[in-house]
Amino acid sequence: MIDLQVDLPGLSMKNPIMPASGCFSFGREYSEFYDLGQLGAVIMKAATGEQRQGNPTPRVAETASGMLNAIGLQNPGVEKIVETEVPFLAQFNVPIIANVAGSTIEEYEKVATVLNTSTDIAAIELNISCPNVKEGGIQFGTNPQMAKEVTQRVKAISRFPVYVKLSPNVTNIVEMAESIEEAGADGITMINTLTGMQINLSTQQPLIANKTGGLSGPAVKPIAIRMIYEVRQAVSLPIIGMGGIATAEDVLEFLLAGADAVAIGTENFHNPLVCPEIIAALPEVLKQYGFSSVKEAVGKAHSA
Amino acid sequence: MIDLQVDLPGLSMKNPIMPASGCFSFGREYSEFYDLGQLGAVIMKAATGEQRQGNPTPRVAETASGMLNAIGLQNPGVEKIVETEVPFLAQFNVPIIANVAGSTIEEYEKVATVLNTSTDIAAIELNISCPNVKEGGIQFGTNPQMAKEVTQRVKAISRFPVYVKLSPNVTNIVEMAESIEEAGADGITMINTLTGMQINLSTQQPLIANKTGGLSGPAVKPIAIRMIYEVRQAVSLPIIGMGGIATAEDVLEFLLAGADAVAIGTENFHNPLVCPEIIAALPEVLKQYGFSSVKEAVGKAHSA
Amino acid sequence: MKKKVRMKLISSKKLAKDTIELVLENEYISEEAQPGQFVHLAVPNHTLRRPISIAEINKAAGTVTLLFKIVGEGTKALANLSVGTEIDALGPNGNGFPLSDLQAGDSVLIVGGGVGVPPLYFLARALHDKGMKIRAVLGFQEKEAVFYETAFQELGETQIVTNDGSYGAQGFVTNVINEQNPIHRYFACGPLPMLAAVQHQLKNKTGYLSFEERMGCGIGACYACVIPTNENAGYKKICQDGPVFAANEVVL
Amino acid sequence: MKKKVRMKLISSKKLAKDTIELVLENEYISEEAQPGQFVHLAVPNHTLRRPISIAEINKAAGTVTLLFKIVGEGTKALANLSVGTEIDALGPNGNGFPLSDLQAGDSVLIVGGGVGVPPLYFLARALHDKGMKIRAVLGFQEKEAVFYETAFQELGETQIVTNDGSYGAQGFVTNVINEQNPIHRYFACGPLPMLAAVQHQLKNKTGYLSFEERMGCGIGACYACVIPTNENAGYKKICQDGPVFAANEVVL
Ligand SMILES: Cc1cc2nc3c(=O)[nH]c(=O)nc-3n(C[C@H](O)[C@H](O)[C@H](O)COP(=O)(O)OP(=O)(O)OC[C@H]3O[C@@H](n4cnc5c(N)ncnc54)[C@H](O)[C@@H]3O)c2cc1C
Ligand SMILES: Cc1cc2nc3c(=O)[nH]c(=O)nc-3n(C[C@H](O)[C@H](O)[C@H](O)COP(=O)(O)OP(=O)(O)OC[C@H]3O[C@@H](n4cnc5c(N)ncnc54)[C@H](O)[C@@H]3O)c2cc1C
Ligand SMILES: Cc1cc2nc3c(=O)[nH]c(=O)nc-3n(C[C@H](O)[C@H](O)[C@H](O)COP(=O)(O)O)c2cc1C
Ligand SMILES: Cc1cc2nc3c(=O)[nH]c(=O)nc-3n(C[C@H](O)[C@H](O)[C@H](O)COP(=O)(O)O)c2cc1C
Ligand code: FES
Ligand code: FES
Repeated sequence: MIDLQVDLPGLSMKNPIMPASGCFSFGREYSEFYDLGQLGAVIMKAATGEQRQGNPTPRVAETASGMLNAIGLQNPGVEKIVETEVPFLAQFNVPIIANVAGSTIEEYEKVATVLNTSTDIAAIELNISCPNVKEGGIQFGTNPQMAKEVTQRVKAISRFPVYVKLSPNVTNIVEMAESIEEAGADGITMINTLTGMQINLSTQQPLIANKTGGLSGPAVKPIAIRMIYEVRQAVSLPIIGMGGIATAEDVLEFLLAGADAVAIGTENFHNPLVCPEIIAALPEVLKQYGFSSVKEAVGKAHSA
Repeated sequence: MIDLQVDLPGLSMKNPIMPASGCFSFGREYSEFYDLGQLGAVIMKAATGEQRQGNPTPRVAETASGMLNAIGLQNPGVEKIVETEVPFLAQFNVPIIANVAGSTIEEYEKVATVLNTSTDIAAIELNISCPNVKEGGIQFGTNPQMAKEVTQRVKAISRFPVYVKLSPNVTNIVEMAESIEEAGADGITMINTLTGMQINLSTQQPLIANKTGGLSGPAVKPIAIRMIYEVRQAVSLPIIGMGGIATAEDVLEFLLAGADAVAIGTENFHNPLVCPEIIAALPEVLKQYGFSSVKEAVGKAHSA
Repeated sequence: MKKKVRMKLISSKKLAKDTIELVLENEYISEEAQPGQFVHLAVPNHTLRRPISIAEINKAAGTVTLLFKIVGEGTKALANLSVGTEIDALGPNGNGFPLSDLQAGDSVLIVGGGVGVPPLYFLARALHDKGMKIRAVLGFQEKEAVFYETAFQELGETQIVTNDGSYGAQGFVTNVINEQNPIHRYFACGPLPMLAAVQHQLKNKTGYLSFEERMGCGIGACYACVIPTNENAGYKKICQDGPVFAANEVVL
Repeated sequence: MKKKVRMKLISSKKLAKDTIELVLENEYISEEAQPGQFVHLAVPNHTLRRPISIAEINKAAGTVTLLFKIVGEGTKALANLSVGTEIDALGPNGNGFPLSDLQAGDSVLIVGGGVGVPPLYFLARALHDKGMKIRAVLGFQEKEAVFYETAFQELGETQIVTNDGSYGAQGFVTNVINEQNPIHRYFACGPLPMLAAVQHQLKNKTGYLSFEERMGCGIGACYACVIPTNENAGYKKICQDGPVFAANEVVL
């Protein structure tokens, strides 16, 4: 028997597999493909203080082994999410992680405050890859001071463990992780998307209406693995790893690099059954490489 | 007739296509596949002050639509390069760009000084993605101050136009480009590789002996396009673009984003004939999208 | 439960310039499909699936017909598949054209442009089976691009328009639509400018438009494929709430 | 000029556990190939080519035989190609085994391990044609992995060793090499630990070893595939200066 159980702050998970934020909406669509109760956890789409319409279309483009997206945080607002989406997900009895976004620290605080009213949430994930409108649009997630402050402020009011989602668009990912740790975060999720662009040869303009979009999918996996490896060496917070996972072998690679659990994003679009398929395949893959549990594999690449 | 001519500081090129540094050695091997005289220019493999052995193996790994490399600047040293490699390349009558690397500013200066003795070099490309041993190994290319200083110091002594090669592993590529411009650089080449890692599931250790390696190939193209687009908006230096180019359509995408010319790296390994094939295909592709010259297409994505 | 299925390629043929018709075998999709729905096809070595409308079904044979134009790498790869290959598909996806409130004898106008025509053929067959009076106006760029003319003629009055006048009437579909004709309902699918023109021209009629947008998931989970509506909800999802919307609901 | 060629797949068969033999048609490579050289094969949708040694040639038929083990995605894709497919290849690459100074009647020891065996077969055929006395020691993991035994037997004395003793002698090739035997020259190809052991055991003999390393270009341009030598030059390139090196030249 291979032990898939993973216990992280607020998250008691029967396996380390969860869908990544924004790639799973609030679960309704995937619940028509499989029983969501099989998942280790779920991460919901970003919630903001009020309803947001998001960006104009086109919002996605295909790239070599990846895709660009600029959805723009379209969501019905945190209150509606707590009211109608969380209860839907709660029936599956898996830990629910709420992804929290905002344009100001105050908006993050508002979202966290409203989430506090829910009895069905297990943890929150701070999406700090958002532009801070009060600081000229610099992303919270690319400035260690700003990241620290938003983490501290949310941590101070949230009754749930706080995971902070790191942006890979930085010179020094370790510095970001250390700021987050100092701010009192309970865990790290990484990586969010890399900023990219595609130009439409016919229109001669950026294809995505927002001009830039976030790159995800297998193309970014080597960057995710490198960053997780570096962060694992520097901080002691648990890490939920993501970025290009498509197979159970990929999951093992993330565990070895230092992830305690993983999230799967883009691959859901290609294969809506990827999460349950990986959950089914993982025990055999762990066994093949000599592990009897997920825990055993975590961080193994550091022990040479 | 489609006009492919491109004129940049020190470089009068009959077309915008050149092989990227490190992917073409000093041209001998590719000269057995085609007449190098067809190329717009050539960029030589990095030259350092003394001979370097480079890293242990494995030095490369394959990734989704890309590869990782950590060659480690193996080269015979700048003197030997000037003595035996530059004369070999000179016979093809295309502008030669020398890629300059070092561990200290003094080493960059030494390489530039020795290159000054060559009569066959057209320009130099400063590879600032090297760790600065005097500054605790921080890469010159990830710190605007260090990048500026090394550029100024080399610019002060080189008798050739100086192109600086930007590292994409930074939070703010525009800030880097601006520092380089202030330092008096004649042009920018971008992007170098993104730092990545792959873990070998069998050994459970990083596959590349150096642990991390540089990611290149089609996987990184969206990041290269985004960065070139951003830099083009901020600085007025000419840009030689690279990162994932494999087809003449890709070349057009780089031109539209703001590159004046392009370099091709990884694809040479897949197809040693890629440079002449793209040179042959480019006129038709330009025509198809309504351009009668390379110059017309440059930066077109900015003029909406 | 929704399904991810494998569709076996039974035949592949070129119907017009760069225009390929595939017949695929899959009982489930053939059984479930409604006119206006699409399948979301995986293309080997591509991250994103390609949405293609269902152009026809044959329930007896358990087959589904798709018709598409080669416009990029994905459609090129689909065009090059050899018979016998299995294609990984999601579907049938989307809502389809609303038909239930139409009566036998009702007059229906069908307006198609280019590769917007295929889903309208499936629709026209269904309308015809229900005894409706069909008039089809089909626009193409040029003579070489025309397909399904006789197929539509068997179902009703059919008029072809080409932009360059190389076949049928010259111009745009809107040139030949007569808004004075009695129409109980119109259905249109084609390029956005055509849909906007039709929506404007027939603003006093009840009609439904089918839209395209770049998709991620194709099932409503990623919010890639939205379209602005004049309802409170704002954006709706083409893959899930559409691809068919009431003409007076969407903002073009 | 060097060439990028297309090799047409004539036959594909499984010779042993996970071990595939391909026969490919290409006159140029068949004509030019020397024992020890390799072809660098493009695999659709993979960035890097795969280096595979030439196991045999048939100049009359213009064919080249390759033998490889399925170890990952690339070799799996090569194993699944259907007859008639054209594979994009560079080659013949590398230096090959030096033979010119050997005389008819010389005793040659051939030591192969696993998928190191194929290039030695091409070599053994060439040595046999020149009238040399061949002794081959071939190591495999287990009985199911053994291939080319009878082919080698036709060329000289052949001894099979398996790690688990399921066939032939049990253990490693070094267990059965007798360094007292008269050997004018030895040639070895196989996993690095085997080559190191052979190099050590036969340090008083003249020998050549053929190496593997992860490659980029495969033609000497990228410096991916180096091996440390005890010469001034330091690292040499396996793809260009090798894959065959004098046993006393390399540092293992
Ligand atoms: C609901 C729906 C039904 C469709 N039905 C048909 C049909 O029956 N026949 C037909 O010929 N075409 C149809 N299309 C358009 C078809 O999906 C695109 O032509 C196809 O995806 C292009 O793929 P490609 O790889 O060849 O082009 P590329 O341009 O290389 O594709 C790159 C990316 O953009 C997407 N894309 C490009 N153009 C479109 C487009 N017009 N709509 C949506 N995504 C696009 C691709 O799916 C892919 O993700 C439909 C689109 C939608 C949304
Ligand atoms: C000169 C030379 C000759 C060779 N001849 C043969 C032969 O005749 N028969 C045979 O079975 N194998 C041979 N090999 C090994 C063969 O190249 C690898 O087994 C093959 O590249 C693995 O590819 P993959 O995609 O299946 O494995 P993966 O592990 O998925 O490959 C990932 C990457 O690593 C590289 N790689 C993995 N293992 C090796 C290796 N051992 N050597 C070099 N690159 C590797 C691949 O080329 C690819 O770039 C030779 C290698 C070299 C260098
Ligand atoms: C369409 C799309 C929407 C996304 N939306 C969000 C989001 O709302 N909040 C967030 O934190 N991350 C979002 N992400 C990022 C993913 O959660 C994930 O970090 C990233 O895509 C890398 O994983 P992958 O390669 O498996 O997709 C989104 C990604 C995609 C592709
Ligand atoms: C094997 C290899 C070696 C490289 N060596 C160098 C080098 O010596 N100096 C340098 O500036 N860039 C070097 N690069 C980076 C390339 O010049 C180029 O910037 C990068 O690979 C992106 O382009 P590509 O995707 O076309 O390969 C190297 C890249 C590869 C793949
Ligand atoms: S494509 Fe994902 S919501 Fe429509
Ligand atoms: S593989 Fe490039 S030098 Fe050998």
